[in-house]
Amino acid sequence: MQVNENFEPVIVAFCCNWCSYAGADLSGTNRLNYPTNVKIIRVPCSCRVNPMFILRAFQKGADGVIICGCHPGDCHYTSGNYFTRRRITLLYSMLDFLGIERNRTRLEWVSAAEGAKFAATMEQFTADVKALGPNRRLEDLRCRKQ
Amino acid sequence: MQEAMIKRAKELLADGSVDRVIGWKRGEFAYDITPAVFTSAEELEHDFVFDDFTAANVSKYLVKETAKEGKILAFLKPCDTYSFNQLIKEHRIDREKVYVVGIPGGPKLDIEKIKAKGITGVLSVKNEDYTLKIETLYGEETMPFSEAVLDKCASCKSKKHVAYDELIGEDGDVLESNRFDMVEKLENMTAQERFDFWRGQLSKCIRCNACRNVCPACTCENCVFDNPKSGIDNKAAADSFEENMFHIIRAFHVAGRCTDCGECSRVCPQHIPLHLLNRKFIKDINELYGEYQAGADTTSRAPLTDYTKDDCEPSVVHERGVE
Amino acid sequence: MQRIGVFVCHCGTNIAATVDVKAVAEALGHEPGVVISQDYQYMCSESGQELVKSAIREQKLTGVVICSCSPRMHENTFRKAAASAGLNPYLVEIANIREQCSWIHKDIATATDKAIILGKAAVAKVHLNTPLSSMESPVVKRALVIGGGIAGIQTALDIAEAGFDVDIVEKQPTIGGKMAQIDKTFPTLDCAACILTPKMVEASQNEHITIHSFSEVADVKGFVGNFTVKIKKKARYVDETKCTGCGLCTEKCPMKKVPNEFNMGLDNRSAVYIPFAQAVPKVATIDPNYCMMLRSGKCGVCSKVCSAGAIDYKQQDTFIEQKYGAIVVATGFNPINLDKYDEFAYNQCPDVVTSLELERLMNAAGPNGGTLLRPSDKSHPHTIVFVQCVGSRCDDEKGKPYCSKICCMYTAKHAMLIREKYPDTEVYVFYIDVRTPGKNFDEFYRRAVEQYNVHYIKGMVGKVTPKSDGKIDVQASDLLANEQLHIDADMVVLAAAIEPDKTARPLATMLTTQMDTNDFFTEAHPKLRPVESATAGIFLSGACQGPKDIPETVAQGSAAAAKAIGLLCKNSITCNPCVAHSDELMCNGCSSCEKVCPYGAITYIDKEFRMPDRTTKVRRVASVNPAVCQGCGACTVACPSGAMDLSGFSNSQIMAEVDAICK
Amino acid sequence: MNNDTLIPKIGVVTDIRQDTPDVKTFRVVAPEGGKVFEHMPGQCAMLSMPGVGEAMFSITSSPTNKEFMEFSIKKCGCLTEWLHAMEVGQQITIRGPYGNAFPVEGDLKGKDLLFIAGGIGLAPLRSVINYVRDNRANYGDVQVIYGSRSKDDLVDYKEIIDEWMADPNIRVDLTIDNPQEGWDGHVGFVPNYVKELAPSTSKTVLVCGPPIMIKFTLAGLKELGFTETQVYTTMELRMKCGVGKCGRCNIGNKYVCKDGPVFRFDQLGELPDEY
Amino acid sequence: MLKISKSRLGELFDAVAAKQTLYIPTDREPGAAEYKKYESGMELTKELNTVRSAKDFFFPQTENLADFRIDGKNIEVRDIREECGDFVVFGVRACDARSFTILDKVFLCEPVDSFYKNRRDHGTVVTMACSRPAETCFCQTFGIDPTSPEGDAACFDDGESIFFKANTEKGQAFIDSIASLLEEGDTAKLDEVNAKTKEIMAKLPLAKLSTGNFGGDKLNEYFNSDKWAELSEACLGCGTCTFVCPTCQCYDIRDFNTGHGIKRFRCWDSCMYSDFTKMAHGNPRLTQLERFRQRFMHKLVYFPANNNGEFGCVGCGRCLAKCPISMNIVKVMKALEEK
Repeated sequence: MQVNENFEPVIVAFCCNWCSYAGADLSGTNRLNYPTNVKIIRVPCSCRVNPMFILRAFQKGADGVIICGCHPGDCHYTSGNYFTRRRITLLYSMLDFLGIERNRTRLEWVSAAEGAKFAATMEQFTADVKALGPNRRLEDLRCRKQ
Repeated sequence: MQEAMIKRAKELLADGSVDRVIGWKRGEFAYDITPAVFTSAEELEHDFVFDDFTAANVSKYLVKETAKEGKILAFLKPCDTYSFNQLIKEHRIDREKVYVVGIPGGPKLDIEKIKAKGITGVLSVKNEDYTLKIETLYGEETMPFSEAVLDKCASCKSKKHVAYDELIGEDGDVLESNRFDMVEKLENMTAQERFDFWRGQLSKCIRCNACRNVCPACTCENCVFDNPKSGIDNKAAADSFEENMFHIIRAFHVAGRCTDCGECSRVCPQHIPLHLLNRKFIKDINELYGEYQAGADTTSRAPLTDYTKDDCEPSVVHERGVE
Repeated sequence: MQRIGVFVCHCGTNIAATVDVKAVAEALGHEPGVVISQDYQYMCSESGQELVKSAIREQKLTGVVICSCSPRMHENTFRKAAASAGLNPYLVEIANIREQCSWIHKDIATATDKAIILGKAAVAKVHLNTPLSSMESPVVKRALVIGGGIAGIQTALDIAEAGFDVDIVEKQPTIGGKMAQIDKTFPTLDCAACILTPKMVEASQNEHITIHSFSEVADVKGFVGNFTVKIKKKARYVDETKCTGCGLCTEKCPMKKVPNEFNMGLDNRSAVYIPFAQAVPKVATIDPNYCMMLRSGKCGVCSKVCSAGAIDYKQQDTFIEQKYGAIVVATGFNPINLDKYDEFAYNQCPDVVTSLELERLMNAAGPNGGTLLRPSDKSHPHTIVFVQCVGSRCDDEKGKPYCSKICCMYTAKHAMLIREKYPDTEVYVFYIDVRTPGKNFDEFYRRAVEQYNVHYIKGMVGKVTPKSDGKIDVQASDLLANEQLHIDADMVVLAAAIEPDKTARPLATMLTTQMDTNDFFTEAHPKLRPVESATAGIFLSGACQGPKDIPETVAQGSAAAAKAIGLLCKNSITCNPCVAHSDELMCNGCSSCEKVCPYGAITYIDKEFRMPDRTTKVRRVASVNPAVCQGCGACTVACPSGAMDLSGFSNSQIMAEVDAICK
Repeated sequence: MNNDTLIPKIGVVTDIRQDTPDVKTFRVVAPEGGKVFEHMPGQCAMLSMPGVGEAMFSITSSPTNKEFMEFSIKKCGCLTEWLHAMEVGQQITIRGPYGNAFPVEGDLKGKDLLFIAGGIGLAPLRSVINYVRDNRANYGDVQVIYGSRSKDDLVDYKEIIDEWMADPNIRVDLTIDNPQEGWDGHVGFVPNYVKELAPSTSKTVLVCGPPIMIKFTLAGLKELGFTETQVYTTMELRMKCGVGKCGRCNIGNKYVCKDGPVFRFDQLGELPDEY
Repeated sequence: MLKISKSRLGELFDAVAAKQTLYIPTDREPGAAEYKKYESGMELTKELNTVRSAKDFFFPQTENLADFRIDGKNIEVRDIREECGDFVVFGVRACDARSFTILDKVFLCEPVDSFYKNRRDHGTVVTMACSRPAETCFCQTFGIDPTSPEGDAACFDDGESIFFKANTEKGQAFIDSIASLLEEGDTAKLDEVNAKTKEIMAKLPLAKLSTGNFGGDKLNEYFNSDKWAELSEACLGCGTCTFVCPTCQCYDIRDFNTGHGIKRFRCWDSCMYSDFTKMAHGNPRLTQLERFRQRFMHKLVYFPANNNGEFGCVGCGRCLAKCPISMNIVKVMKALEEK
């Protein structure tokens, strides 16, 4: 696939309040740069992320969606991210089954201490999505910017 | 079988064990059978039918029926008993108000498959030793029974009744079915091929909601797609909503709860193989979290409300097979 | 129409250096509903807050968006400011344009664009914010401690010390637990009974402590601050209030062939018994499985000899119900059953014993009065082999995957005590590793090796075979010498793994607390909340949470007490208002949400609904207890109908943010 | 291409009046000033805020008002909540007029008129009352019986007191459901009050209010000797198009949006009971 | 009559498609045909009819009515209507052709629906006579002759050739535009085919079905019939029947927020849906019984009452074939008549 240098993907990142959002803050505190394409939505726990939100983001024109939560076993709510893992695995598998590019979706465990990992993950993910080009398979044409 | 069922239903009505019977009612033609509730011996005698076309799963009607007074006799095929169990598990059916008579399952016939052979003007369909003798306006036609079998029956998962109060006929076994073959075939395609396949199929959707309304797992008081408060309500087949939201979310909502009864595909006026979406979830669940058959019992924990600490990471999706 | 105020913070140059804050304020001023959009040097400063407050008052704002640092930093600051200006604090949203924007980006144009989008998302969200108020839930000033071992006793004493009533429920006839069975304690070698029994007495005499011995928890309802617990008092056929503990009945009881569980079955007791001399309560208990009167109606000796008239053969199990504000679980541990360890001949040879059995054999109150004799022939053992890690650190089905933690130290203690008392006895210890982290632990172990010449051999015992001459052949490998050994032993002591008490699992279900796969209770956070369970108001004390030695157990018991006291001190609890709630009109009662709730906050009620046609219909619907819910949101996704939603992070709010970002 | 009725026009809200705790009256004019369109009393318009919703409201101002249209709207759903929250100067979309009107230039002409309204039911009748007042010579006696739950729930109370009650040519009888401090008028339900007042059966009646009130009022009127052909009412059902095409507001073969909303009771009687 | 050999039909289609958009029914999969925009090489289906009706061409499932832009308190309405390009729908059956007459009565009566009219003005309907009616056909109940379909122009197939006949000026213009490809032909064989079709028509299982007991005057007779409960009992409340029906025209108007404006669109709605008449404060059709009754009363009573006795059904048989529970207008008619 040809990489369009000018293509700036819209990337939605859902981050759990206790680990990943704090991890994102830490990467800020440490001045670790990652692309501006990433916009974070704070949720209490990764298990709050309804598959509906992910599809909605794609419908409205997002090019990539990443979900970040506490590492398994470290969930603030003890078990939330275990449910997330199953739900999101199945959803991503379904999207793959429907022929949606795999690199548009991702789930990462980022702890509050992993500012560097957060930045690196976002860097990589943005690059992956950029390489894929704009999301055409899940977008709603009505929402495309004229 | 039909006679035995009518006889038993009449007995149970007569001795007051049940007040109503849910089964199937004869139609205008050989195949247009309607699920119906019978309250008298006369109605049963006159209209009750159980034949190669009584494919409809009546389990979901029990949600409505058991909310009423009195007890109802339900004739359930093996596949229907799975739906029944799942509904019991989700507290949608009052078990006390149903008397379940297990009856043999299919394979049932699909009139659309007969018509797809170019056989039109069907007046009657007779099964003679697994050859269908079809009387039409344009003369008699024959075709092998096996070629007219409903898709859902062709990949039957079980002949075993998982819930019943009594059985008419023998109980069967859980089958080694080939039901995941098509899913596997799709999995082995490239992402572009899969996309093209599904875009082709799902874009046929006219959002009649038949799949949802017939689905025994879809018993929400108010479906998210009808509820303006849900934020994803959408009534019409508008742009790519069906392809990108409706069918995916619906499949996700029934994931781990879908018993694979196949009604969604059976009723789809556009012949979209919707069951493949559900089967994909079932296959994934089986492979990733251990074999699970929704509706096989009424107590086990559904895979999406359960977890183990050693569950695989979603990266398995990204790593497997071709893209 | 919403009246939203947007306040963009420069944070000195922290934000303003890479984000054009004026442009952000300008852009957000055009968003629907925004009536005022300002920027300021330091929003969090006194004067910055005043800016927000006066705007709330003057502009009659219905929502506030602060574009500033992370909400983890100042969300509370701005919520308080809003509240003081008369705006519900939950109508404030923060757009994080420092940590997640200005600090990570260098290009002013793109960083400004991003800040605007983050601001738009916050504006979109705040449109849908609803005023939330924290619910207050009263706290019952009484605690329940489940388990009367050293952990439970310590917890109860500490709570009582703080002036709160506390009940101990102990399933055995006496409190004391495992520690009461232990002879000496490591690393100080002081007598366990000498330090435990005063605490037991203290507990029994404390006016704030009620001991329900020979009792079990039958049912738990309610939630933090307001649990209702049903306690089953098992029939002991002796009126506790009358029995003086004189022990005459136990002497006179003709049925004397009952395996004595206190001595690990190494000797016998009578059918009516007091477990040990210092038992608390010191009250007799009749064992209905052996009592001839209860079994066949023939005997009645105890009744005749009891001058207090305390014997009551007709006694029944009774139930009492009590309300508690806090519950501490202290159900402790047991050694695992060694029936499956045929290689160690535990079931075949009486001289192969567990460490706890050895404690009793060496205890002055034990079967041999403190003289170490072989159970088989009461002879003095000259060679004793200790086998470590029996069932601990095991990958197979028989054992446990974890380290039982206490075995290394108590084995060193046993070896040392034996060598001290019987210098002619050779002691071998087969170990995989010797683990001695703890104050004075390694010194203790080294004393065993260096001072007492205990033979520590790194290696596995392969097989233990009783021989016809009464000796026991211990076949082992010495990993360091790389050779196979055979030792003719007189006794073999197995350091059996410990496991949580069997009653813990059903209890966890009643308490809706989490357990790990080994049935140890899971703490709310492994590092930061080690004595709380994830379920609010339930605390963990002692080995029920994981293997622990006595000092750790006591420490944790006190810590759990401190947490419980902290809760009981409050008259009411302020609940986090960002909790789940179920729309009963939409809920279909399918139970999916309940299954994923880690806190047991969701119950089902049958609710009557008025239908539009004026009939009524009873439906099962989910009901969230806001005092228990912690607001994770797992239920909201499990719910297919969308009936379950989370205040503060509602479906519509999150989707509004998504929409704003993707716009 | 011709204008299509489904494509709305813009209306500017120039005044908002809080009538009762849950009723506000909105004044709407065209962006260039003046009314967006002309109408007859009883007709309705579709108001909408794009993205929020669209719904049918009766035009409460009289056609004789040449400057603006008014809508009295009760808060009861998504759109109405939005409308209640808006501020003066807000634009909304408007299309219409829809439906038939009270036959002010037909059967009602020259007749003695009795208006009976309950709560927000005054909104459609207010248009007729003011039309009649402005064309007073064309009609006989005019009497208004209006009731509400409480004094605070009387819509357009100020206009009723200041204008109608001050008008010697019409009679106004007010009632509220329950006694209330500061109310020395009649207390009781509208249907009972109607019976009490026993108006002359020579009058033609226009009634509007909650269904239950209409039902009992009609029964009361019949007791008094009125016939169904003398009584008009106006209906409300879910509507989408406003022009009898979208298929949801029918009662039998009549579409409320097109054949209604004004019906005479004898006409309604011929329709199935599905409203 | 003018005709063209069936082997040259492709040429004819190419010629039509060169001038305007042409839609023909073609096979989507075995047993399921749909109208598709003609591309060279595409073949006419052998199926009797398409799964979806031809109403889509004039009344599509969704269409944009207007766009709005909102800026602060101001709203801008954008009329996005455009003059529709000319198009031809070829191969419409007699039943569907009649459905346009019915839809016209709804959409072309005052106030005229300009969206519908625009397409109607620019569309030419070329019908195709039937020769192999199915058991589900009952168009004759509604006085439709499938061997002589309405439409702007009608085609007839005698097995070898397709004959053309103009019914309207637009139809004549269509035939004129392809005149160079047509030749005069003998209709003897066609008459035979038609006679045979009529024989079959008489033998159809539903041939006896009559509308005699229905009409605008039957409101009270049927509205309160106790049959409705039984008939509607199994109804799933889906919209299959309404969506495949060529005459159902209920619609909904909704707004969609695209993130940079509001699109107001019209979409098909179904009176079978539970929220069809739901209001903030109640629903006049509370249960499926009322909704089910509405659909059939509308077709059999209300519509004829308002349209000089014309019924709201054309007997195409789609609902018979597609209803998931096989409940349909035929069963309803028969049950109501039983009394």
